[in-house]
Amino acid sequence: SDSPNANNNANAGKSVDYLRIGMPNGTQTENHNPFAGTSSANALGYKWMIYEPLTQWNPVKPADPAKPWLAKEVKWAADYKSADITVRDNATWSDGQKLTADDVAYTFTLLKSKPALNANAIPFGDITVNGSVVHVTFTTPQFVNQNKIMASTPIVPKHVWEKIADPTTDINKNPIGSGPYTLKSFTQAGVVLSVRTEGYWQDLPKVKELRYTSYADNSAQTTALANGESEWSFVFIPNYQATFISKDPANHKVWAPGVLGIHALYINTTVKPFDDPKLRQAMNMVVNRADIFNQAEAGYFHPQINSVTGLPDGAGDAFIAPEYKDKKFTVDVAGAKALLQSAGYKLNGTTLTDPSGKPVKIKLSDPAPWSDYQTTLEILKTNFAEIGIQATVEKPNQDVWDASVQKGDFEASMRWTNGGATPYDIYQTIMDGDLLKPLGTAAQQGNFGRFKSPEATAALKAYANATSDDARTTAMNQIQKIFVEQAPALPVGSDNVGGDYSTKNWTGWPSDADPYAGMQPTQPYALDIVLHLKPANS
Amino acid sequence: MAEPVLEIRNLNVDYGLGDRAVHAVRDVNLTLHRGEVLGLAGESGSGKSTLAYGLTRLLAPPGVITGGQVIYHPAQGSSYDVLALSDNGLREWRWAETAIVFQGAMNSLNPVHKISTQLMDVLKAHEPNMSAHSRAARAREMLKLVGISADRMDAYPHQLSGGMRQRVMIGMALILQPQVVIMDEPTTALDVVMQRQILGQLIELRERLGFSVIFITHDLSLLVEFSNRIAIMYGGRIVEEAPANTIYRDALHPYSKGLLSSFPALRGPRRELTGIPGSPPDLAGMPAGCSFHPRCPKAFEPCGSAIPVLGRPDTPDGAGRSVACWLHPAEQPVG
Amino acid sequence: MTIPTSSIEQVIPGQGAMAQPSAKPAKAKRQRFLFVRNTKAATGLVVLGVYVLLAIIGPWIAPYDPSGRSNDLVQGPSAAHWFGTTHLGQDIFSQILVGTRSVMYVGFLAGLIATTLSVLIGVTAGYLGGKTDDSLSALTNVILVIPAIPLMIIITSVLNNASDTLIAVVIGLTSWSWNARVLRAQTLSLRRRDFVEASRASGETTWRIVIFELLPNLTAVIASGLVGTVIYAVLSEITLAFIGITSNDGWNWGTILFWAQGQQALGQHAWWWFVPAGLAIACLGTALSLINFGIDEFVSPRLRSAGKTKLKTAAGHTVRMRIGFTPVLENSAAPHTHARVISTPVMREAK
Amino acid sequence: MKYFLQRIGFYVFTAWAAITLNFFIPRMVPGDPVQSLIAKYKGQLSTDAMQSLYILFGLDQHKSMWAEYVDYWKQIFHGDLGLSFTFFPAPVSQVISQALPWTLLLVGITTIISFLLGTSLGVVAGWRRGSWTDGLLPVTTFFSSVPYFWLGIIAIYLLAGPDSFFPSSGGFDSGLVPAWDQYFIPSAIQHSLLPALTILISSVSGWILSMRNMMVTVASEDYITVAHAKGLSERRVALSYAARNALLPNVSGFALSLGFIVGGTLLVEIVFSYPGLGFTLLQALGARDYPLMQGIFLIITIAVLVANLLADIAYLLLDPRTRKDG
Amino acid sequence: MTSTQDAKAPAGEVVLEAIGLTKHFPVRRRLRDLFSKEHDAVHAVDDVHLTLRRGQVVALVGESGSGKSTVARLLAQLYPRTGGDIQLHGRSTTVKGGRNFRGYAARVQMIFQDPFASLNPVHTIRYHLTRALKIHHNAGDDLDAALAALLTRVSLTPPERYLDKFPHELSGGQRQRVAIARALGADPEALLADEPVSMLDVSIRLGVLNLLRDLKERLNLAILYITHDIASARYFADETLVMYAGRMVEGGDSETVTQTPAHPYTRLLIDSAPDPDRLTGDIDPLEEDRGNGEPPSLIRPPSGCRFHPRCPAAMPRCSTDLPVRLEIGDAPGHWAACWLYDKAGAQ
Ligand SMILES: Nc1ncnc2c1ncn2[C@@H]1O[C@H](COP(=O)(O)OP(=O)(O)OP(=O)(O)O)[C@@H](O)[C@H]1O
Ligand SMILES: Nc1ncnc2c1ncn2[C@@H]1O[C@H](COP(=O)(O)OP(=O)(O)OP(=O)(O)O)[C@@H](O)[C@H]1O
Ligand SMILES: [Mg+2]
Ligand SMILES: [Mg+2]
Repeated sequence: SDSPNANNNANAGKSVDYLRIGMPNGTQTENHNPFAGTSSANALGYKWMIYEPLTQWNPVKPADPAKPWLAKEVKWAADYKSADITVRDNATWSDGQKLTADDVAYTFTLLKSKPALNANAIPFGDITVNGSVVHVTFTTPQFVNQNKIMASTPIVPKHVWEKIADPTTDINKNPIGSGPYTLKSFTQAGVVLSVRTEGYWQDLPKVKELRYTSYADNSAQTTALANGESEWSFVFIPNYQATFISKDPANHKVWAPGVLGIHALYINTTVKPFDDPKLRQAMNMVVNRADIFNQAEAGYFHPQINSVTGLPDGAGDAFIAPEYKDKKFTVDVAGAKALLQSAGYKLNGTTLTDPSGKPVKIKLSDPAPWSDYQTTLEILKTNFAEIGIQATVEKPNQDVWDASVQKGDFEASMRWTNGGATPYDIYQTIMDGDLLKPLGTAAQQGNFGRFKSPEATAALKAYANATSDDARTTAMNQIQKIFVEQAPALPVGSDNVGGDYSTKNWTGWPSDADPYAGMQPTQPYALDIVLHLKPANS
Repeated sequence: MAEPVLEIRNLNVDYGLGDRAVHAVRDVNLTLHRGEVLGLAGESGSGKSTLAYGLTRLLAPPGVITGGQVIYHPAQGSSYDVLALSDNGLREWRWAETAIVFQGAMNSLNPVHKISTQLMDVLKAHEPNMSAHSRAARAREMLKLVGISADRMDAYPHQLSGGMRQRVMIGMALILQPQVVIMDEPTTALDVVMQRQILGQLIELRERLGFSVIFITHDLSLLVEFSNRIAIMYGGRIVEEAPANTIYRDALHPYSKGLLSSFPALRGPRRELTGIPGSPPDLAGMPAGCSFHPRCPKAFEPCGSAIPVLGRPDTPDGAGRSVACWLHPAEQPVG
Repeated sequence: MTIPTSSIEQVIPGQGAMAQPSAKPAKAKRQRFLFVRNTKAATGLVVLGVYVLLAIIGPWIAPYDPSGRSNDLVQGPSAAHWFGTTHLGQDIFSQILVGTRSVMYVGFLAGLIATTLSVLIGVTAGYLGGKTDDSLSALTNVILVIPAIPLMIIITSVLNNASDTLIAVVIGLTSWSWNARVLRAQTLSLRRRDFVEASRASGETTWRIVIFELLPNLTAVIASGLVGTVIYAVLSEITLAFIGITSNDGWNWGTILFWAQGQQALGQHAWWWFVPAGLAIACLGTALSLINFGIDEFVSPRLRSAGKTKLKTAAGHTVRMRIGFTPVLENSAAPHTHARVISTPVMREAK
Repeated sequence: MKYFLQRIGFYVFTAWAAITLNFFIPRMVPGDPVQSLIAKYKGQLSTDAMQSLYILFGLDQHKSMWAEYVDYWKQIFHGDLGLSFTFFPAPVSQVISQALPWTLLLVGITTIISFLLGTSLGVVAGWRRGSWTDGLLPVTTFFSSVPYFWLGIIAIYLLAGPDSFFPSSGGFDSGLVPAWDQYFIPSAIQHSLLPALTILISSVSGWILSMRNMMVTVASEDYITVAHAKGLSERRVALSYAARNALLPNVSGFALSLGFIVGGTLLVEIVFSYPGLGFTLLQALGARDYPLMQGIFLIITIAVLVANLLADIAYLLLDPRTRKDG
Repeated sequence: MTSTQDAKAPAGEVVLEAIGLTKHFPVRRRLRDLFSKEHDAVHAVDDVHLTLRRGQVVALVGESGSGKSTVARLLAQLYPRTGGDIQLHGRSTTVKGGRNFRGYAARVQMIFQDPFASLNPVHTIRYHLTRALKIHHNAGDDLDAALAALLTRVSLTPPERYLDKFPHELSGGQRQRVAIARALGADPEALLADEPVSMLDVSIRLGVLNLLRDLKERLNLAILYITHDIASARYFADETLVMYAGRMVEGGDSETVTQTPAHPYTRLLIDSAPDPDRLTGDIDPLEEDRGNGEPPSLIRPPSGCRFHPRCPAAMPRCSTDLPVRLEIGDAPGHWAACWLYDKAGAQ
């Protein structure tokens, strides 16, 4: 039969040689453009099975050196304003052509010339090729962006892409990449990739076929995971023990390592009396992060932040300043009360009044549909009540919320920070004076709380532009000190690169014991994971 | 007198059940003879239509027949009680033996089917062995009989004028050559000119085909002109029955008299019109005794207490007529 | 979404056969009681009454603060929590009780707004006719054509922090068109009735004719439309809340379902989180539908499910009342009333 | 004919007005697609990406509303609906064309079945009043008062599961490619059963009720009595006389509901993750994807109008009275 | 009271006069008409002359669709007229709405055919009558007394028994009396009665007609009595006018018109009326009617005399020339629009 579905059925009796990956991203439209954030290739993550980056970087261990991938070696200049990339010589495109340094250079040139595709806004300078070495320069130091450039830029074939009239609006119908998989079929509900037969530069994966399914929403995805219809996904599962693990305790697993990107309660520091760091510190002291972790984040989703620096356990460990090494958040109501008293606040029964005698009230807001944030706010509300701060929870709709947060028209709100290879992104999002916009003007990039601290701005700049590790460490310690003392935002939990998976058919997944990669199926390291998988019954 | 074709014996019809029932027809006795036109008159709500539908069992819920018999004498074979027929028996009897023409022809014809379909439906149901071709031929023939050209066969009811529709209904009623045709105010919606044309045609057909007609209307002058015998109904009962001329000239029941003196004559001397005082009775709360007595100018003491029986009056020319009035107590009840 | 299922409305589109405000007109006072005597309407009204009562006293009798957290996370129904608890330990019974008010408020406010609009537009179009009719009908049709739920979603997101009132207004503004069409058709048929013409001939002004002559005759249709839109509004509000478009604070049954779905209650086998709200909606909807049936039957008594339809004949058989075959209860020629034959004629001439 | 032309004028006007509204309404919505996208990916998409997205979507250049409106009409006449933001750079027409068949098949077929079933039951219930069919009404009314989505969720809970015959989501097995073959079709049917059942249960009662009421009304018409008087069989009277006439007013209701197919089933599609148009619309709404929203609204509008046109034609065929002059 | 008791008495003062009254209802245009200049219209009423005098009843007789009701509505100013003039006490009046219309309505009132439909089912008799009085400020100081007087005038006594009833609680005859009372509430000079008894039962028709006659005499009203029952015109009206297909065909005093009809159509009408004195079965299909008994299309009415396609006495001239009013001469004021009586043309 010439039906595309024929072999699907033929496999029925045999052992499973495919992996079913799911994402709760709704219906998809055929779009394999690896640069478009809106493409199905990006939403489901299969672009990383077709296109490969130059290096593989493990966000769970951000300080570890990146693993060479399409690049045999990447040499950065000390000032991180240029890099020499030696391209591997045994890689081929799925149409049989060899992958060369020209392809890498072409990819960078493409990003440089098309700001629409340059999602990380990398300031490319000159890009030159010398044999198998690509020399790239940048207009500013790229220390904090190094992995965005090397480990999260998909390299595309020049011979294919230079024929595309407008790469920004092309859906890349027939994707040709260097990865071990090629596109087999696309439907709005799912994508099937099949493994290449030859020409991949390393051993082919054991998984012969990747079947991506896009579920309508979290609930459908969770149901599919619980049923076993889906074997790998990244989705928030409320009460995951009951909903997911208990359905097959031997095989259903969740692993959610934290990364350098956090979720925090942004406080608008222009609103009185919250411009007072003492008040913010006191608030920070009563946040019950364990409750939030367990009730709002189902005990896994946003790993609880313990370090007072706001850096997550594990991924952040390497960056914590010596003075804060063992300083952990604890709920300390008495301490907070004492602190407030010393700062001139008075607690009359259940109401805290500021030095001017006004009761302290705060409005916490987040969009209604974000149930974990909503739950977090509910918990924060009761936490703050313990020191007499009256909090109310508001649920504006998402657009309104987004606009008001950017314009500084809010009192406090749960939001995420950017993430990256270093804590720089976290602190920059919260404290960078360069991003500071007057109230009423949208601050798109960060510093929503209008935190004004020239020292923090300078330290952040110093970190990004430093040319030595020592200089960087000094700057980082300085940043952390300001963050801890000023408490511009109250860190709650970290982002995770987690995933929900099943070991029923495939084993070899990363874990606490062997954290060789993150766990999200849509990130560059997903390919690394697939390459690690082995059939369960072998 | 000719032999009877339909005998109604003590027919009782109620609307509803139990205490709240409306007794719309009570103990009606009436005989239709072969070939005659029996007129049924009476004011609105007196039960004329109920009687007609009751004897064919076509009353819609909540109508129920609470008693009586309707004996039918077919042209050949033995007589039977229509009210005792099975559903299928009744279906066979309907239209083949007794057909009905209703007041509004527009409403009697199904608006979504061609008139040919509706004509042939009857044939299909009653003469299943007939070929489609001969059915069509028959339908065409009937239309011609009532003066409609055959090319209107495929017209829809709304494409015909009121008069044509009524003719179609008459044609349809005669298509199986029934013994009895019941006509419930067949021409009230029509103009006098049209009315006369249609009735004229009907009388002609009756002479040719020999069926009997029960003709219902409250237009007494029309009735007197067209029927052989007239029965007058009041409050669900028949109060007088007599040959048309007799009633016209000498009605015995005060109600009949009143009716006859309430319409003006077009010809002849202008006569005095007296009419009937009062208003029609409420069937739900019928007065005791003779139901007409509250309006009756000649009421006297038995009228309020006892119901007069319908029977041959004690007048000299009482033969062949009957009346239910204490002024003319019955010598011999009918039924 | 569900199209309100009032038969009056269903009947309209095919011009002609419509439940005329009965040729035998509303037996005004006495019939008003008759309406309540209709079992369906009565049942519906009683249930609705309970809901209204809960809407009023719900927040007071709720045993817990509906948002209050406790340590009983996702617990099934128990003596302490009749309908169980949520992932935050909130009492679902209290949420249902407190939520009733919002549902009823939005339902009825939206119903009132939509009904008012439909009366204004439908009756005006129907009565005035001509150009006014053409343009109002066009407007009605355009609104009818635009899908309502997406439109509501868009409009509610334009208005930030949609309060219950705003949501009700939005629902009201987007859901009048069907009733307006029904009312226009009804008005058109009423307009040609003699009593309208007669009051015009006697010199009444146009607005008086519309308000005092036409509207009272449309009450059944309007009431039925109101009830229909209330059902529709309740379902819409709950749907909006379910997909996360909701008022700032406060609870309604849709919010409960929203949280239940967000927390994948059924995946956790927390059926108690889903079931009460769904049943509450269904019962309210059923009650309103019953009232509508009542109205329909009131307007056109034929629609009443035939009361007693099985009869016993004198011979002891059971027959059913049906069209075309009138039941015969007794098949004997014996007379029912006994007319007397007077042996001695009483002769007396009346005065 | 005259009737027909009048109707066509009506359709043209309504289409114009609705399309114009469709153009302006989404533009009233605050927020923009980029913000929505960033929020949607909640931290997965860095704030740096924002500027590149504005450029990508062409939102960095400002045009007057009027110029956009004119462009919009030009596009429509060229059959071009623009590029979707959510699925950038996929054309809207592509997004719609892959979602539409699912909706049409699932909801279309279900609506038709519901209409046929409800109408037949309504005929029986109206014709045989006082029989068991009267008990049907309260039950179906109850079900029709339940929100679709709730019924769907409960159905998934009770009927779908790892070992169940009913899949809980999607339009077909993952791994299959839409094709007219023996693998895909059964799978698609299997996936559609539960959503179809849900729609059926909650929509059928409306048809039963309206048909019943029309039957009751028609049953008291004179021509029904005449049909009985003619001695026709019960079947013939019930179907060819009563039901045939009672059906007429329901035809336009049916047309309207056909029109609502596209827009009205949003929630069923959401609950069952059905890859149809309603679900796509919700995504578009969430993402402030104007071109996609407009495209879908356009389709819905056209669907409603076409359905009404069909109803008009059906009326023309079913009711000779409207056929007045050729 | 100055009214004349006898129909033959000299006519009273002219109240309302219609001169050349014409009404065409436009027909919705079809596609093929878009290109033609002519607009189709129903010629419902053409060139009607009619005079209502105090204390006199004028009957307007004709078959269904002949335009009788249209004439009444035109006279009540419920329709704008296409042509002609309506003169109230010799003054031309055109009122469209507002105060003028009220003023007109106070003098000319209309009674509708169907007493079941012309009273609003949701209002009591009291409401109907109170409105009638109040609109025209005839209530005076004592509303109750005015209401009682009104009901007594139409013989609904005692008034209290009827005041708080709803229309459905009354019989047809009583309802028509209420409708008449409502018209009288305006204290009009002219009453336009559009088939006031055709929907009533035979036995109660007479009562209503007698009431109208009584009112005419007592209140000196001018009454237009529209009917299709020519016999009742004879009985009730002083003057009878016959209409056919939108045009007047014959007129004169009632007795003359009914006993010696001149126009072939009137003759057809009278011959068709049921006559109890005729013998049963003695009905020949009318050879007097050449058509099938149906009136012509009013959109494209026949040229010349509108009756000519059906007329047994039609002459070639009838199909081309519109007949004018011609005196018959057998009685004063008896005329017919028929070429048969054109002495000059016959020669
Ligand atoms: N469905 C019903 N329920 C209750 N009473 C009814 C019903 N139908 C008819 N009636 C009553 O039965 C009585 C007889 O009605 P019927 O229709 O037989 O009168 P009729 O003599 O034919 O009058 P008309 O001349 O107006 O046709 C009336 O008083 C009427 O009110
Ligand atoms: N509003 C209208 N629009 C169009 N045509 C009309 C209108 N009213 C009446 N006609 C037409 O005008 C003609 C005269 O109608 P009218 O009602 O005056 O007749 P009529 O003599 O009163 O008839 P009937 O005896 O049936 O009451 C008819 O052909 C009718 O169809
Ligand atoms: Mg009758
Ligand atoms: Mg008229």
